[in-house]
Amino acid sequence: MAPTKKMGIKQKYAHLTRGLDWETTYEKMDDVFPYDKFEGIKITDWSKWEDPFRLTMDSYWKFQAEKERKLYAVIDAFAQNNGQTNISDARYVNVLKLFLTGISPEEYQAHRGFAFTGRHLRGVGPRVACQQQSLDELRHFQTQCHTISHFNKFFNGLSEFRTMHDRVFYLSVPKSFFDDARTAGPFEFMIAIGFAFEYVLTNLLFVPFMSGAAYNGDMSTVTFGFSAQSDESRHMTLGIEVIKFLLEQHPDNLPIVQEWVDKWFWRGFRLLGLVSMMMDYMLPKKVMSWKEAWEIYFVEAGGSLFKDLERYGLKMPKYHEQATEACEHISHQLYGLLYQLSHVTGLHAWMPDDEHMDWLSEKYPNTFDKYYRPRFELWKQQEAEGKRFYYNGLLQLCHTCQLPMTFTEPDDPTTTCFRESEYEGQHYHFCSDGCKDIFDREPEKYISSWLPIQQIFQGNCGGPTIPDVLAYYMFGPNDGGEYVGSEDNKLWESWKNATTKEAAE
Amino acid sequence: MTVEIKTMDFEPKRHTFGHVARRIGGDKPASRYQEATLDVQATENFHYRPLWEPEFWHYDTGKTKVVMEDWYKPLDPRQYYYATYNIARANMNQSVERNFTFVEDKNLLGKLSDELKQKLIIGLIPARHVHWGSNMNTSEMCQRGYGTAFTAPCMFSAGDHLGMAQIVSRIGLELDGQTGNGLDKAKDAWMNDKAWQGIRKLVENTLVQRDFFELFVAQVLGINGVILEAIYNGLDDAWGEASLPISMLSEFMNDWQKEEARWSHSTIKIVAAESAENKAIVSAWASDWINRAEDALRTYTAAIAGDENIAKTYADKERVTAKSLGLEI
Amino acid sequence: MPVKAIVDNYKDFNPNRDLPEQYHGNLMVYLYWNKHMSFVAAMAAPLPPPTPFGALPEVAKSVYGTHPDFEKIDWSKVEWTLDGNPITPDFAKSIGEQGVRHKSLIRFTTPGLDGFEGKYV
Amino acid sequence: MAQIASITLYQNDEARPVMEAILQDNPTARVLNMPGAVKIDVDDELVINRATVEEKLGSEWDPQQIHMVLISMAGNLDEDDDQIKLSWKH
Repeated sequence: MAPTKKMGIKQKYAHLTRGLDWETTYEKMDDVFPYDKFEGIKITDWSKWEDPFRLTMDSYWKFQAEKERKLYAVIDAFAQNNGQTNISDARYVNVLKLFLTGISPEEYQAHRGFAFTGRHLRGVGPRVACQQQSLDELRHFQTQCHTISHFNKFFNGLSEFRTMHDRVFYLSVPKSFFDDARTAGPFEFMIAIGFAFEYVLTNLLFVPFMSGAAYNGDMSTVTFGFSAQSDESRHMTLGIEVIKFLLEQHPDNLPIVQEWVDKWFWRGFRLLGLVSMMMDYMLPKKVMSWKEAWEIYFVEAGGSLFKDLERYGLKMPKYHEQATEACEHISHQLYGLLYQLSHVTGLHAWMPDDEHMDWLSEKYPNTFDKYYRPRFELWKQQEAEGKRFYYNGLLQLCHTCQLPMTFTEPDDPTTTCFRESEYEGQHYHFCSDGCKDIFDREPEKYISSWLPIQQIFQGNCGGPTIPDVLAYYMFGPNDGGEYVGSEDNKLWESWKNATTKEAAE
Repeated sequence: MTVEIKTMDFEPKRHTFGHVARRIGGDKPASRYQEATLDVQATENFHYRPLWEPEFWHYDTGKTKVVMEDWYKPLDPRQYYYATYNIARANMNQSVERNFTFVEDKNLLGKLSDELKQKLIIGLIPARHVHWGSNMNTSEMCQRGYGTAFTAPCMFSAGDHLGMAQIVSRIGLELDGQTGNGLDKAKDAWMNDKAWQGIRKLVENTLVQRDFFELFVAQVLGINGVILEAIYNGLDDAWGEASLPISMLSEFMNDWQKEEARWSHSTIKIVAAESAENKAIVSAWASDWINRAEDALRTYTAAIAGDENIAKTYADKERVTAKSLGLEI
Repeated sequence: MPVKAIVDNYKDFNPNRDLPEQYHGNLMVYLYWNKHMSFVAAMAAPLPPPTPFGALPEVAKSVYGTHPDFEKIDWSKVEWTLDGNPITPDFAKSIGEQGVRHKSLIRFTTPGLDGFEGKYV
Repeated sequence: MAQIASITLYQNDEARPVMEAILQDNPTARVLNMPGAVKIDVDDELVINRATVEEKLGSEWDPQQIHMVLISMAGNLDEDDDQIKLSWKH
């Protein structure tokens, strides 16, 4: 037989994946796939699944190997050239601290979660995509760990990131988010991480943040970031395919999916609040404000997406208007939180200088001067008097998102938002309508939240005193607190002085 | 100018992360494998019980009967992390491509008799489903297992089995003139042909196995060690003049088998050596799954090669391997 | 709406980790100073039920004492709410006797003191 | 308001032919430059043609090579041997 014509990519991919699975007969299909029915999602025909990217394993290995060769070449060069001395300022390293302690362990959680859906969804198409995503997520954890490893050799606050992630109070925000997704059924996990997080929200995490890394001279981080983002593009197409597939399969799926979209949008929005303060306050050289990023990536891109999904009856996530309105506030509120709690974190904080404050006024003309500059001025004054402001106690957490109850009423930035529910005779407190709704929908699940402040009072965090708790968190003596005068600050000054002397000669 | 640069202090404060240092015996430079693997999975303070399996936390050592004081004892001798894994596979795949090009250029499969082509389609191509079942098992071990040292290589293995399922599928397409008809026929054989039913039953039995380490033993010593070994190495006579191109096109599988065994065998050895109880449990699993694999293989080799003794040969070989890992068989 | 889990008795596996009996006899009480937005959140304090209400200003001082307004507070003029309802507390009586329970939120307003430069800071 | 189909690419030499091809084949494209990245927006639909990229590149280009320069995208994806399409049209 003569060699036949090369097959097109769609056809080739179909042959190499579809049909690999089979209807089992020696064991019941429901025993082989025990988890994909209890959520109430109805799938009538898995073959209707449209494969988003059609990567066979050979192409996957080829492209990913090439990306990795490039990435590790940059990481090696960065270390050899002591690239850490070329960043804009050592304050920037706090961005990496927040990232490594708060985000990288969640990449790992996503890896295990997609292994779960990659095994337990009944259709072969989504399973293959999930498995590749599982591998990608492991990649992201590992490349982040390897990149930031070099910074760990010189700067504090990175060394115990893994233990910190399991124990530290503010890190229960990302941890509880991913624990929530991991413990949800396979379809909810796909909507939570595949759709809400990957499609709707991660651009906000990676693109402006990584551009920020580039702008601040951190070439190794920008390389892992953008390299990871190229995998994210595959993940995004998986996320959008999942939601379209579920909505097309059966009309009964719509209300279930809508509830998940509402829930995970709000949880994601709260989690990404940490990114907002990173962008507006922690990057010494700024690329764009959180508000601008939200406009581009949620209002504009998310708007297009949800307009597209309207044809299935899916609505914009509940409280999206509140989220957009809150963009005027959350970065300032959360940076204020970090500033006054930095002594009990693994991060440094500092007061923005005048130039930075003017940038904030310009980016947030409606709110910054009116509400937030005055409190920074008080703190600056206290700092000048030698009484740097710290919050000297434990505080109230939202039972759902686990952030301190710091957010304000949607129409009144001078009033803290308190919401409450009663369940089986007990009070539960929430920072927002969104978080209250999430609890009220599944109180049986959220009553077991490992809330860090509650756990301290119950005696489960190393002991009753603050030093006991900080030891349990494995914080070193120089990990947190005010940046000015810190070890990181002194090291940076010593490098800069050496460079300056060198230039002067 | 170069004089002053020496005054910059580049002496590292520490050489690796704290959790890695505690494992490698102090603060010293750690390998990328170590930093990518050791203590990576969360271990405590989980928030909610899984809605889909509330009797366990999502990371829970209770999902197997064997007990390890530390699930970071079974390390990967290949020291694979994502980058080294993918680069290794991309390299292996280059020879796959060369081999396919060679076989296509020389029309080595195209010129076979229709009878032999049909024989291969029925006798070999259904192996793609064995790999797919194995892919499901290794994904399951990754999701259900405990500790990154164990679970990360399981996911690599899942990628490998998918890759191998696709290589077998490509062989099928070479045989059916790139129409896909051969793949359909092969699937029909997998579902209905007597030759494959023992193997299919074995694979389906593993798909409902809940104990992640028993599943590991069943996969490694049963499916990989007996079934796949025999399919790729034990049927040369049956394939006749196709045996050379088939061994070329399944070179990846043979290379993979040797390489993967360095890790999977070492893992079984270490877990069994942990305690007398573990040894007894793992030995019993190994005996059981090798026996079941032998039974399953017998019908297959009898039908395809007209020789049911091939099954015993491969099962016995695996029993020797199991003993060499410290198991009592 | 109840949680959708694979088993009916999900709750048997997922215990409440925030019940009063887990606090060694203390109530976890939240204390919040209205209009002083520079404090990130209400403070949380473990207090035995017999704690006199009159001890709360001292408890509050541990966190809020760093604010320039704090020393100016006339505690006799402070307005209180407990779990959203206005109360007139008896400083001599215990918090337990006056309806404070586990995770009660006590808010206080200090008329005339609206934060640094009157800007709710 | 039009729905925006969008792609974000590396700001580097490997991505340049792809970017040029997009700008040529999507005359209404708008470009947003960021440090290290470039975002290209088109109303409703964005198309990348293999033939145009090959012309810019001067050699063969497999649409799957987009993975080497891709950072992000928005729109429903359709990919075959000759074209990548990001679209909100149905």
